[in-house]
Amino acid sequence: MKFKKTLFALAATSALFAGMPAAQADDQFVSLLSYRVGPYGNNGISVFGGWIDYMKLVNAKGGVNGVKLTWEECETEYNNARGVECYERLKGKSPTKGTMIHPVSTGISYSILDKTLADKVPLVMIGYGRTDAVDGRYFPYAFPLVTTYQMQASAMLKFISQRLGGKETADLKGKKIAFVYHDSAFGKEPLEVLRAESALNKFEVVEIPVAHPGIEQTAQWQQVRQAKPDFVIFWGWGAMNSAGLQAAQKVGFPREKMVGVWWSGAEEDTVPAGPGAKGYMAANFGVVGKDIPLIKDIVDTVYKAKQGDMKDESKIGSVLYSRGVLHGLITVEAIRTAQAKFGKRVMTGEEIQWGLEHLKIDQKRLKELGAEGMMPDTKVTCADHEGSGKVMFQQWDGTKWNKITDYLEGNRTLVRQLLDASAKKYAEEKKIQPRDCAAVDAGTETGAANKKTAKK
Amino acid sequence: MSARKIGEVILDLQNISLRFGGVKALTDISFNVREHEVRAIIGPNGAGKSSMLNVINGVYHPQEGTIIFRGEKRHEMEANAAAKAGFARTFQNIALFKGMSVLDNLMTGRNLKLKTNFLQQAIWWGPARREELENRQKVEEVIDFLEIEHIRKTPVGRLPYGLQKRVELGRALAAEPQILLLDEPMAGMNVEEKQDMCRFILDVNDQFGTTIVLIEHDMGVVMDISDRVVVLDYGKKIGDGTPDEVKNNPEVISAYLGTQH
Amino acid sequence: MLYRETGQFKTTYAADQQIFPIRQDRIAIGLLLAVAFLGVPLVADQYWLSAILIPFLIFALATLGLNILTGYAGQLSLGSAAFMAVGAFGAYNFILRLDMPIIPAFLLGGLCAATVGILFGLPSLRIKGFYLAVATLAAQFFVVWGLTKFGWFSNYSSSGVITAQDMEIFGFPIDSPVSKYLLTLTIVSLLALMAKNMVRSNTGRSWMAVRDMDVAAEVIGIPLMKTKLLAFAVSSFYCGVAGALAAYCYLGTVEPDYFTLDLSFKILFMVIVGGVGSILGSFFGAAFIILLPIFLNIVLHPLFGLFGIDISTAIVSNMELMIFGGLIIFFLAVEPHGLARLWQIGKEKLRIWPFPH
Amino acid sequence: MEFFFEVLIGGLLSGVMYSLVALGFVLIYKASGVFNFAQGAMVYFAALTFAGFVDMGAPLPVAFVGAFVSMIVLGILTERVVLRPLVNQPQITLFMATIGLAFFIEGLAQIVWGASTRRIDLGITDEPIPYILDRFNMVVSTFDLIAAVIAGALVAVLAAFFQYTKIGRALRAVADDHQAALSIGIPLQHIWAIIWTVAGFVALVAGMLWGARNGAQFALTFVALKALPVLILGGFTSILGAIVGGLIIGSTEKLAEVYIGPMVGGGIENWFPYVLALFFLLVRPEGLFGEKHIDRV
Repeated sequence: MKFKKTLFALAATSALFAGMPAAQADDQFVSLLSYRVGPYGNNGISVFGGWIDYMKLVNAKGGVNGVKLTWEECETEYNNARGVECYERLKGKSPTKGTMIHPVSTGISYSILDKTLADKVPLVMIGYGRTDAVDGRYFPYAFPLVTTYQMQASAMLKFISQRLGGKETADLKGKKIAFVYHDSAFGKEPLEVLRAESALNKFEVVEIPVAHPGIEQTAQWQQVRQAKPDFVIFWGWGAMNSAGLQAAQKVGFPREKMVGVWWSGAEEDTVPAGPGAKGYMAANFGVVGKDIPLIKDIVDTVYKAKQGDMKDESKIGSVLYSRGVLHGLITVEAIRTAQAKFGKRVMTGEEIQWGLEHLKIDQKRLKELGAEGMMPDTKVTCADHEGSGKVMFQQWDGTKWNKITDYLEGNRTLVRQLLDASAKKYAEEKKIQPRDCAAVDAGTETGAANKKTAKK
Repeated sequence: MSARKIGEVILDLQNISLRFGGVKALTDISFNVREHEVRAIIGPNGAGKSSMLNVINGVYHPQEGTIIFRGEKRHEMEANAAAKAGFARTFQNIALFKGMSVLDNLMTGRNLKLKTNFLQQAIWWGPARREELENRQKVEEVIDFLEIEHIRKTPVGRLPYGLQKRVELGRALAAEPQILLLDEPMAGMNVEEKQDMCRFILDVNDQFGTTIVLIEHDMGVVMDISDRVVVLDYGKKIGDGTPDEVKNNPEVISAYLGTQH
Repeated sequence: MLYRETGQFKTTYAADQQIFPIRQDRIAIGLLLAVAFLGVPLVADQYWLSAILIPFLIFALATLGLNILTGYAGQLSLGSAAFMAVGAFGAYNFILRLDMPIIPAFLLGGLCAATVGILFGLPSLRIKGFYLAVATLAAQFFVVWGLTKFGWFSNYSSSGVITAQDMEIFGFPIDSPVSKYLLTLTIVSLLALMAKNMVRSNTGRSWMAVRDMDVAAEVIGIPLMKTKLLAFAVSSFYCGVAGALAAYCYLGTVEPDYFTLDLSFKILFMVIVGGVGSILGSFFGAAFIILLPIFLNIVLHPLFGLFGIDISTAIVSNMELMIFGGLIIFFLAVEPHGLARLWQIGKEKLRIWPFPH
Repeated sequence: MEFFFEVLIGGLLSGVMYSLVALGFVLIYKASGVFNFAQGAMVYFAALTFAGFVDMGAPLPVAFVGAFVSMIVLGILTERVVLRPLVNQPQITLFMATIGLAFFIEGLAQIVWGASTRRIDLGITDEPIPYILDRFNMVVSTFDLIAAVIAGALVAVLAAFFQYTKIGRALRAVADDHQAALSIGIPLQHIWAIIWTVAGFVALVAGMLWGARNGAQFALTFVALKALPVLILGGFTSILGAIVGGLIIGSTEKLAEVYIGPMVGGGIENWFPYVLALFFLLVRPEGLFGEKHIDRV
């Protein structure tokens, strides 16, 4: 029967491509759930380009303590179902099940959260994803590293306050802030913290959702103009960003009073908006540009050898490219940290989980890597899977992004309350008991597994 | 001629007028149909014959007029209600379900006889299966009657024209109708096929006592098999009576001389 | 074992009405089910189960749903994904709020989808063809918006994402890929059987009658409104259950944005490629559309590698779009009944093999 | 009240953009009875091609001609490869085929030009007109106004084309009666190829304007879907209908977003036109300017 034949074919091809490890056993294989096409492909090209270039640089310099990195890309198109398929497919390619996974998509992060836990592969979400996973007690294998959306939103408020002549978030009292956001999981993530902050600090938030894909925003920006806010927080992604900047220009709203989330503050967003983007500000992890020693190093080593991943070399050093480099950098540093404990060989997911939970990247280390200022000091612990929570701001001058503030930190206490509540709710739904972080830190309990609460 | 005894008037159409926008299709037409008779509607092309059938079983809704069926008076028929009341019909341009087999077309003709609901049918075992088998039996009788056993499982779209006509008659018969409306059942057939079809129509009328209203162009056939004939021209009635009466009606003759080949 | 029906005479109508009238087919389907229920769980690894077989079954179910509506009842819909969404969120809320066992929750989720389906099917009474397609687009956008907008549906989760609760049936936990696969397989097999039963009895004949010629259908007593709305309801029910299965057995977490127009198109493609108006074709179509991208990814890289060309994943994905589009046109032009028809032709050839006629 | 008018005018002007896309649908539907779902993909393809040529250093007119030639090739290929094999198929089959065509074109566009958003600079700034801003305190975008003028000019050119050229008259004849068209002596296939080319031209103009407004990017295909409710309102066969329908959809969706949106949480712009079209269908299935269709048995 045809179906039987198909099954045979399935089994045969399965052996060919899914079951067989593609990587040498002595290489550290990294699964790349990349997206270079689809609605956000434009952004993915830079992020994954930077990431791959960094790994190529590390390999060119002898690998991670002699261990070479290998990787394979699987195109997700930013689509959850394909992300799941890619994760499962790449998992079989190496004994380490893909080392650690950065989906670079909030949706895919959610979809593979349980799977990564079951497979004991760390799920790393740098600046996106399931943010209540900062509580490592409930999410041993999930790491929303560096800064969550909530901390970022809170820091933005502080930034806005300073822009409006104040100092602390409390100085926003009586002001009006418009929140123009992508009407999706991603865009709704900071709503809660903005509402809490506005109640706490007595300012007004006007929420203006933009439906996907958001390339037509005339009505929304007319609403902004009508509301006459003191500042706009712009929370977009992909096509929505340049369209929003152009719409702001169209209604004459000053871009100097707009601050974007770090997924709205890249060259991919500002360049297509042309002159309409000048003066616009956005959050970021750190400085960007071609002058950073690490980026120069990549150009000199990788691109001179014609090994670079970016077809459009003008994007090297751009915001998203730098973010990709950071993905690579954090991956490698986590492996290195784990190697320091377990030995200079290929690390398993469990060992990397330990590495991530003891990851410490400060400016001194970054300077050694030639990446000073590219990200805030980050120190991860069992209880704190975020590690930093800080964010800096940059402004577009018409041709490039310039750093305009030092690292700012929002209202950590407030944000953590919200995230803790969310993590607890999740634990209750899933019937998970928290790990004892004191014991983990003391080394008496190494296991990263959670116990399940007894069934009722 | 029908061997059956012709009964009372069961269908009475009074002052029917039908318009499409500004075009008058039927103007003030009245005639009746008696039980068990074979009633023919004739007239040149565009005379409004098909429209008349469409009014009778509720495909078109006349602007004016009254339809009395078995003593029940109404302004217009509804297609569904007509089917329930025992009307079945064939169409001038065959209206079979082309994607389905002959058997399925005929089974569909019996849809009103099937009483199980979709859930029972989804489960199949039990009432639905029993009912399906019982009705299959009936449909096979029709298939036997029309001598189309060999094409039972063939999709109707693949059949030649003449057979399609026969299948369409079969679908109408499967419903065990009281009144059968036939719209040019013999159009485009050769002599042999026409003879077959005539035989089927008369047999139906004979064996089941089905009242038949038919539209036909072939005058010979009409005169042969019908009990009474109504003649339409330009949407108006110009004659009504037995075949002989109609044949000698001067208005009918002039209408036909002007248009008939 | 020769594929012959010589000597197999049907002596009763009941025997003639079987789903698989040829003995060899019955044996084959029996074997297939045995392999699916017993063999696959033994040999398939996690990748095959959770990345291919489970989604294949789920999409086959959704395709079946759309095929009932489009293939059998002739009503084109571009909103299948929306009905899947209703099923998924419906099931989630029944389990969350009423602490219901999963099977009834899935079925009720399907019923919710059926209700929404009837609502958006109402315009079909007045409009046809691509007019109706545009109307179903309204369903697609409106439903996704509603699920995003009203926090109640996602239990006020700040991101709008729902996480499937742990599943169990009679105390037996459904947490491994194998158990999820078996659950999906059971539900899909049963619903497929029921769909086959419906389409071979009066319900299905009425749908096809409406599809082939609605005026004639009305004249022989088929109530158009009831028939069309029933098609919408049953179709949406199937999509709804598929949506619930997607949330619980496949993805684990879903947000309304997962159920995009693209997903609706994908299901439509499965119908066209598999075979419009064929239950078996729904399975073929789902398998084809799910396996094609994976196959391309695996084959194209080495293939181009032979010529020394290193193609990017982006090009592969775009070629996939082009191949999808091309196949749709190809099937519509050359074989409107899709893979199911090719399968049938193959079988007929086999029946008379080795003689050409 | 100023705000109301501001939203209304903004909506009408973006409606013009929908009209442009809808116009392409109408042309093809009129001439060949094909409901071309791929029109949006054609807009995207045209915009990307134009921007691609510009990025390669071509001056605007050269890029325009280059993109137009590409659209001609695309139109002719579509006729050859898609329409000819599907001739005499039911409309719904053709409709589904054009969905396939849309996917094909989207993939092709991205293989040739890449997935990146490309900026199109036509040298028109997208800023409020200062005079209106000062005088009435209303924001009306310079760009949108010029785009509306271009759209108007395009419609005038098309009208002249249909009225005064031999091909144009033949096309109108085809729309009315395929048999009659044959008697003019132009093969039906040629006419189809021409009409797809004209639709390609319209797609190019729409793509350039949309691209200049929002960047030439994949999401354009999504916006083009809005042309569907426009057509339902305007009727499938009327150029005037496409224009009026576009204006209605553009203005009502913006007004709904601004005035109804806040009551239900916003973001209704995505579905509002479809639901509006749905209700409209129930009242007047043939559209504002479409021809009434009677089922004959």
